[in-house]
Amino acid sequence: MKSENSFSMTVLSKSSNESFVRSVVSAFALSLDPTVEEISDIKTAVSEAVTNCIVHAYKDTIGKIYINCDIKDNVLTVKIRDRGIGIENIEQAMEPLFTTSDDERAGLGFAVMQSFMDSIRVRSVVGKGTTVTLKKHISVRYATKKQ
Amino acid sequence: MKSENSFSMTVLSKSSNESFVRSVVSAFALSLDPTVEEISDIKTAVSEAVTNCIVHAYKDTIGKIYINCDIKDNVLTVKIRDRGIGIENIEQAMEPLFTTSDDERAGLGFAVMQSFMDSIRVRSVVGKGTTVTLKKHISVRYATKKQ
Amino acid sequence: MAVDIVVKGEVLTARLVGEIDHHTAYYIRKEIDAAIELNMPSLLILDFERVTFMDSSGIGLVMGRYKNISKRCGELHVVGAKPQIYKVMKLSGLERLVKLEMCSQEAKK
Amino acid sequence: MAVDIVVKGEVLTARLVGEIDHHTAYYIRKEIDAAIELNMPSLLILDFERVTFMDSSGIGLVMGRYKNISKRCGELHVVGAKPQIYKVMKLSGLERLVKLEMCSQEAKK
Ligand SMILES: Nc1ncnc2c1ncn2[C@@H]1O[C@H](COP(=O)(O)OP(=O)(O)O)[C@@H](O)[C@H]1O
Ligand SMILES: Nc1ncnc2c1ncn2[C@@H]1O[C@H](COP(=O)(O)OP(=O)(O)O)[C@@H](O)[C@H]1O
Repeated sequence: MKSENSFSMTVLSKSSNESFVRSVVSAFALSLDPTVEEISDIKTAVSEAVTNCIVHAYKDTIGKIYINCDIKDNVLTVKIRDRGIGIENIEQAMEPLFTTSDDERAGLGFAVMQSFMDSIRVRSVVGKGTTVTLKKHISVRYATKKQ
Repeated sequence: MKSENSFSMTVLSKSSNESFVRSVVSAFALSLDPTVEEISDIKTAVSEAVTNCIVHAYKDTIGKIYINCDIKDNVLTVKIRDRGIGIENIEQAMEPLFTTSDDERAGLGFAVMQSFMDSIRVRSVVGKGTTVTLKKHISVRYATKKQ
Repeated sequence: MAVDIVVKGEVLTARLVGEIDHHTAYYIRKEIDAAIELNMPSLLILDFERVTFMDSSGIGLVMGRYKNISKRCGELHVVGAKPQIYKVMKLSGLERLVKLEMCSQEAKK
Repeated sequence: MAVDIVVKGEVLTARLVGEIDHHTAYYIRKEIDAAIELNMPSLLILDFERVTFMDSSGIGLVMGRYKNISKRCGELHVVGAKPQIYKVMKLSGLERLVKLEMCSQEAKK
């Protein structure tokens, strides 16, 4: 397939990189010719996952966030990985409104990822880190041939 | 320093990634609050280096391009590396108008990098690959505090 | 990111401009809370018309301001949210606590 | 990237829109060369007014069209280049071969 592509990147867990990473992933996803709503869903979900690495995984420290992204058969896959504190109880963590933070977090990060993407998979080992894998199918639209 | 930051990324040598990489580097450089001209210089130089990996290093094949980028003391450093065919004679390659390609290349890629950035360093081993390191100092401007 | 604060009588309007995420929410929160402290409004209006992006940090921001203004017996309205912003807000069930109005164009749909 | 072609008598104007790099230059080149083949103009005008980015691939593009039109005894003008585009063109010494005009606003500076 012509549009198969992938990239990987590593950024520091600085809060200014939240906007950087979501704009990189959305620039990458543009080759799938997504709708405005699809792009905005992707940006929002990626922003949640990256923010979690910064706020939870590497709380009070600076660590590395690893992003892997690929496009295949019109599906965008984004994998966001940290080597931070990990999650003890993933099921509980994914419940809407659950948060371990007192810093005005709404506890809705996972809920946003779940509802804005087609699928989410979370793997985590306490003390080792967490990997969140997000997938979204981008609908093929008629004419618009990209140059 | 507050604005110290870095990222690294790996992309495939597909020509559609020329615009992707230059927009990623320019999004990253935005935290230095560059002028329109500075951003455009950076985009142009990065575009040249990435295009060279695609057109020359991995001619007729698809390989990986490695980008390392950091910001320190208001200097942006961009390192672009390939594991392609390498350059036999770097001095000759850097001469304006020199090109080994017949495909309407102007032979001005290195000339653009040289004149649009503050410094360029090229290291290459034939059969192993090439690393181009570009640096540009971004002038500090008055008020504009970034959020 | 920027916040424009306008006070008219008992009404404090905070117009948010740009992208709201965890990084920018901190600054917005400080600005608005300082203005509440100073003006003691009975109604706080958060205007999202010029917000171009928001993730769940924005929900935390709205909830936090709701708590702040409620404890002073004031009310909170959210206006001007574009579709992407509204989508995030709806997910949170915010509308059960706060008066939500989408931006005028969108509301007609 | 897009190319709008306008033909008026002996003059063929190609308006380039978007970003010119190695990836997009291939398509632009094909479009323009096909139009030259068809219309046999004595003057080719490349209008860069709506070009938002260009690297040295754009120089290759201009030089290639210069060769093509020259061998048919035609002339080439480049108009509307914004500062960033003009900067790349100047580096190439293109102005010794081709009539270069910056976009009107910039020319006044
Ligand atoms: N990458 C991560 N590393 C460690 N803990 C995490 C990570 N992501 C999420 N969590 C845990 O899951 C909880 C719920 O996350 P989320 O739904 O995004 O809400 P919020 O970020 O608002 O707390 C967090 O409060 C935190 O305890
Ligand atoms: N990454 C690279 N790998 C191998 N050869 C390269 C690379 N970059 C440049 N070169 C060589 O240097 C020459 C000059 O490069 P440049 O000045 O960018 O002009 P152009 O790309 O138009 O040929 C190229 O034609 C090629 O032979």
